[in-house]
Amino acid sequence: MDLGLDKDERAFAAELREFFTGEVPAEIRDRLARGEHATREDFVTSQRILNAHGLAVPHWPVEWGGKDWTPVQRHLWLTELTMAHVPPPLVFNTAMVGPVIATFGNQEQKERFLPATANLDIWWSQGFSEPNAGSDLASLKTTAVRDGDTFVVNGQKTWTTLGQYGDWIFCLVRTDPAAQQQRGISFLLVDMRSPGVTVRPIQLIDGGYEVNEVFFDDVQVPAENLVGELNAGWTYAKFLLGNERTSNAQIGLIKNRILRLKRLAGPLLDGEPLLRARLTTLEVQTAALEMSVLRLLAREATLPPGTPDPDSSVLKLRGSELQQQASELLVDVLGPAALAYRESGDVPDGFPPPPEGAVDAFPTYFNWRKASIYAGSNEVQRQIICKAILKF
Amino acid sequence: MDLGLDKDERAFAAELREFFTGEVPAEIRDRLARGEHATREDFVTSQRILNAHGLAVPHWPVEWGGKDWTPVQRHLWLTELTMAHVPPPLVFNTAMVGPVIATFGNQEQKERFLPATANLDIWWSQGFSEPNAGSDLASLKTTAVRDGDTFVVNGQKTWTTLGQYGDWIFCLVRTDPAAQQQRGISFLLVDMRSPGVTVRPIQLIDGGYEVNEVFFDDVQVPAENLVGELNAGWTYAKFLLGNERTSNAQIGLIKNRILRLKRLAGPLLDGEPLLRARLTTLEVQTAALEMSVLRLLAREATLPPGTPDPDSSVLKLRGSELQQQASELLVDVLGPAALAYRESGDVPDGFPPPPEGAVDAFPTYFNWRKASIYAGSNEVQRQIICKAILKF
Amino acid sequence: MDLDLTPEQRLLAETLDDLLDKRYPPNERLALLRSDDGWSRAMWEQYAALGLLGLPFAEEHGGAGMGAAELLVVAESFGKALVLEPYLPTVVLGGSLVAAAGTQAQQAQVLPRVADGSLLLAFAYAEPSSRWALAASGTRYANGRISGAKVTVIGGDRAHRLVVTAADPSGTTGLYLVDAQGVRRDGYAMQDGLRGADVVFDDAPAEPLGSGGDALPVVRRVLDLATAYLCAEAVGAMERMLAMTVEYLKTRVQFGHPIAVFQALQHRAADMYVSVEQSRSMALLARLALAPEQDDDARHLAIRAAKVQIDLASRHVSQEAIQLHGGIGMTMEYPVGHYAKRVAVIAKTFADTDLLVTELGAAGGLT
Amino acid sequence: MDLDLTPEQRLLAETLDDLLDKRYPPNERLALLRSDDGWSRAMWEQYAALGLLGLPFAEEHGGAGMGAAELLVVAESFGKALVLEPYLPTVVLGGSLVAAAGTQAQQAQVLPRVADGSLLLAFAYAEPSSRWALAASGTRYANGRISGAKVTVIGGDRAHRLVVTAADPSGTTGLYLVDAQGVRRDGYAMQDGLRGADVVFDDAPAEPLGSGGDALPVVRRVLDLATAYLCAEAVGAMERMLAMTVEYLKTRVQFGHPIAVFQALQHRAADMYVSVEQSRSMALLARLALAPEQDDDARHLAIRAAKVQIDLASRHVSQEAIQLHGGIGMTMEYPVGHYAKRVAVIAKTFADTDLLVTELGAAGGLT
Repeated sequence: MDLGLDKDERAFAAELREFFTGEVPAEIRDRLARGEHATREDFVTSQRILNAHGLAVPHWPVEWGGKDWTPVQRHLWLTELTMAHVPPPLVFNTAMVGPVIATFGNQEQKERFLPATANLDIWWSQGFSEPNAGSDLASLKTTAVRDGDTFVVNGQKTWTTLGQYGDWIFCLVRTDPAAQQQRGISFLLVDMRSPGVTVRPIQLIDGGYEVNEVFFDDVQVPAENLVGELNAGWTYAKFLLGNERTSNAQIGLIKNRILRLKRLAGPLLDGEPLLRARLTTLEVQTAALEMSVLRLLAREATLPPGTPDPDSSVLKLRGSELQQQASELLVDVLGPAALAYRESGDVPDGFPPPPEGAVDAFPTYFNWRKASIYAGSNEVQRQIICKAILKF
Repeated sequence: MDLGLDKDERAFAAELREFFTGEVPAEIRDRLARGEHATREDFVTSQRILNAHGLAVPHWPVEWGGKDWTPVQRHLWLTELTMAHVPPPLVFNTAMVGPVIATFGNQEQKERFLPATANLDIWWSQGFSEPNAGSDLASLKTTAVRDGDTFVVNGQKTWTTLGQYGDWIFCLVRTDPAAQQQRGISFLLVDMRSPGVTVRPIQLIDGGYEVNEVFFDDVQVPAENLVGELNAGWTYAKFLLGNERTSNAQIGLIKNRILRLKRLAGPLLDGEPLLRARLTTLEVQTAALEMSVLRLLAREATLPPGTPDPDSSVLKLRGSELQQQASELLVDVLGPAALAYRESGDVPDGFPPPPEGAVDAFPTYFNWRKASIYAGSNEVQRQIICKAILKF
Repeated sequence: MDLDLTPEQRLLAETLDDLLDKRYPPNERLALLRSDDGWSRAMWEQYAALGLLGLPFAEEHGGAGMGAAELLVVAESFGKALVLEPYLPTVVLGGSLVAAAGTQAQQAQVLPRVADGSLLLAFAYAEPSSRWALAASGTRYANGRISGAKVTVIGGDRAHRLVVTAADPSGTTGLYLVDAQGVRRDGYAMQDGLRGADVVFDDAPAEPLGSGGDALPVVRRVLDLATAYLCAEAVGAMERMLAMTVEYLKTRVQFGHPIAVFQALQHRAADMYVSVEQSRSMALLARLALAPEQDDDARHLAIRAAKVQIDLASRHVSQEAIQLHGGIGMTMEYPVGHYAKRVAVIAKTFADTDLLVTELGAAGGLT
Repeated sequence: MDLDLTPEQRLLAETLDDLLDKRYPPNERLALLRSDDGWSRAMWEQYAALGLLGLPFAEEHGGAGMGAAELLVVAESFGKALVLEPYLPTVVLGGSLVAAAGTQAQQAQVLPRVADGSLLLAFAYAEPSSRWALAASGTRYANGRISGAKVTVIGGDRAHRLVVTAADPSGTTGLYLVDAQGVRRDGYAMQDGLRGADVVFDDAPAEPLGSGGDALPVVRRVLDLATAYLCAEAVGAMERMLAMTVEYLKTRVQFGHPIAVFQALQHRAADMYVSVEQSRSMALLARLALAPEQDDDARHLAIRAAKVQIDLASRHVSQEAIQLHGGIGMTMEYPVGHYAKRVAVIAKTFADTDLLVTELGAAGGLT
């Protein structure tokens, strides 16, 4: 259903689709289409191809490689890219630290970091959450104490996604311990190869290693790595988190999953009316979500950057629920074939090969329980919506 | 599924079933089976027949007409009675005011009221809720001021079920305005024919008149109508509300509805797998609820009367949800035939008669939205459960 | 693509909302509901004066020559006020069928009188055991006469002319115009208070609508339009239920606080908001699907998908609206229950959710 | 009727719970999970010493001669501790099949060695595209040999002997005993960490179990028992997930308070409690249905109904347990996710919810 797009937008999407499928190696895209995770190399290869064609950071300022696109065009870029199974440009680089540096960094920081960030020459990690600062991010405890030209950083971050690959990490650190909560927090860039930085991967219940703990033990950070003003980091974090109003819906991902579900279920659906009804209902709800994305994009132009919008919370909430439903349906489609845990679909000679989806169905189901927890848990999103509608 | 009953209990149930179907007029029971409401006369006729056979108030003290039954027997009595479509003995009489008078009333009150209450010679109404005291019952404002040998009652009660038929009303009234909340409330019996009592029926969205507002305007109540001690009414109310731990599940009602759903749906179910799956799931959940009732009954003997139990809240919560689901399914089964609002199934000559259920499907659906609101809303029940499991 | 209303459509919505805010307060609506007609002839004249009754018809037939989008604007405003007048049967169903299938002469005869408010129409298609099927079987046409029975005819109690489906001797379902004088009617309120009738045809004089032949494609097309209309109406109704609930949470005091402070209730209000917003999006999809350039099959699927979303959401929103109101929400005197009744009826009009989901699934879904 | 455990059963439960509290803390379990066998030989010896491995078998075969109820006591305790040892495949499936279908000689040969812990069994019935069907088709028996492939054989990686379904030349599904030495196995962990295998039979020597003939009735009966076992195990797992969640809510501080003060979370914990309690009730129904005097069909329906309730509830409880824990709940180091994995696997073992609901519905439901 592309009823929400006009002719030009459809043509724009088609052009991108052609580019993505033509330029990004099929080997990478096929792997993602089969439900496998992108490797570090996949991310790097793909982002560099995109960057070479000016398609890695379209939402950045034009002088730093951005495009002067409409919100809908940016949305189509992400959706088509996802639906073509292209590993997305690393979100920590392109959607998080990049825009912060471009907006609040000084000229030296921009020149030093932005091109390398766009090209994934630097792999950024995010250092926000801490063991005791999850939904309550403002209670974070990692400190950075000024000592001459350096900050000395101590503390622990957690849930650092793909931190095992990280070159640099952007952190929220407490620089004024006397100040209340959100005040006294700064936004600091830390080279992960600095002495005193330790990364410990955390195994998740899907069996994979996607997130990490990052420990800081008297880490020396040059003062020039402070972004913007001292103790103003909360503002930048809010800007960063409020910047992407619609991508949290992950509409391309959900649509991909639905297409794959239909393909894998095939004729099974004719004999399973309950399964088919759930799948159909998911499709309907996905169409609603997609149209909600377009509605929010349509008024995006009228909102100042960084303004929160309750409908952005709606997208996160529904997006995560629908992703989770899709992951449950894949388990339902595979049935008993999903029960064996396998690293790959390879089996010893003479053994029956597992059907497509058998490898990733359950791990995806378990892994995507995260969707309602991360990026502002769904409980936090409901709270944001309440605040807007109850005007408390 | 009567797997939870032993041989004696099954025989006991069968005996009651035989009595109910043999002694209570088929005309009344058939009307209820067709989804119609019992009239005042139906209630009276049926309760007097039961009372004549010692079956109206089995849970009362033996000296006032009760039976020395086990909790399971009492449960079977109510379930069989309901499943035989016998109008239940009026709950305000038999489950509410009767036990309070029997337990806390003085000898004169017992002699004056209990036999008449058991025989439905007095139709009791309940005067607890007020417009501003719903879930927060302790904030009630109706006052009773002592003036010599009488109390003068002023205020308003609401949601008084079947109050339009009431002879007497038992009220919670504030007798000490200085006392905090629950203290200062007394339990008073008021003749509804007293000057100053006005009953105003409230039409509900099902079109019927089931509840009422009751206004008290300088109503003179003899002081002898005070039950128990002055300002101790909250205790009696808690006793009354905590007395019936399992009847709130209304298991007989739900089972009746399921049987009727199956009968009315008939071969339709073969072509409607989604409908059949919902019905089957409801049956499963009803079996779970019924077994939960039996489990609570099994330990009922060990609990002092009036002790709250979180599982009693579970029964209320699930019971109301399943009743509501059953009412939705009936609408689904009837489909377009449910759309016309009709007082009865009679149509002018030559017009197609509506199928059974057409008259009551939607009204029942609307009416039973009440089930999650009344008798302690489901939100209050969740709060009770929380308190028990979180031990806050 | 511009997803917004045009300035003219927005003006229409505002005009209507203003009018209805003034003329359709809940107590007056309740009085209408209990009146003999069940709706207001005076309002009907107002709608005629505003050009609403001819909105989608050609100007040569006294219409305003507007598109489906404007009808949906009306629907949403009518949904907010829970309007009782027979706009759906007369304009959206009857009028559209005549406009789509009628001969020029029939259009010229019927549509101007619909537009000026003097003619009420209804569409009689459901039969006693047809459930949701569109094809006529028990109602038969031969030699200028119809016999049989139709049920649940929305607006059938007061309609002057009925558009009727009937099987001709070859078994083909055709459309016929029947004067209400020639039939017997059993009128009633529906579950939401709107009016309907069962109709018995006993050799009733009937005039084929248009040039004959299989009428099911045009019936499907008009029902798609009417379904989109119901979706928009339901969105208006849900918006009001949410607004009333939020207002109630903020004003109702229990345990010494407005109950809006209770987080469990807050989160449920948030979930209601989510349902309303998703429904608004699908109503938009239905509007876009009605653009003339869309093909019939894609339109059909999109509109029925919209109805699935909206039926699920409106059940959620209406049940929660009543629950969060408590007892007061169950009374006839308070408006929220009336909205709940309306959306419950909408969910069972033209098709139910099971049928929509099953047919969508059988068609391969939306992609 | 006495719905409680007997004093002996209660003692068994307490003994086991005590043992497992001591010997099965989450960190040791995690180490076992990552070990080569995936479970503990030492614990297996303990179970043998306690008589658990011969619990349901006749005393003449080294068993304790107890009933299904005692097996379910074991199941619930095992569910609480998420026990990894192959009790289900060896005792509940393999042992019960031999006890139900084997000749006296076969029972005498197999059961004492199961009871003393020296023999591990597994039941191989699923075939690559059989989904949930019980009848064998791709695995064929003739002249003392079996060829074909079985998949997802619980405990199949370490079992010494396999009980295998295979189609004989007439197409009838029979049961056969196969020595694991004669087959090829691809062992793996399942999604919950318990072990399984795919098994290829290439003219593997096989001995008919019992006197032959259609084995499906006995398979169904044993799978009913095993399904009830899984229900009880899931109830134990749910109880723990609820307890962990409640504990976490009371200790996790955010925004300056233990998060248990947030009413939205309180109500969701309450709903978890409801799900656990309803499941406990249905596990009881399954236990009662296993009483010898019940007829097979009523038992089959009751147990499958129990599984429907328990699968729905365990999905709810496990998802909420993770959600209310937040990120920590998704880590391997924290136990709650392991419980979630176990109940997710249980929900896809022997049948899925859709199949159970569909078959129950087709059978006319529970009444």
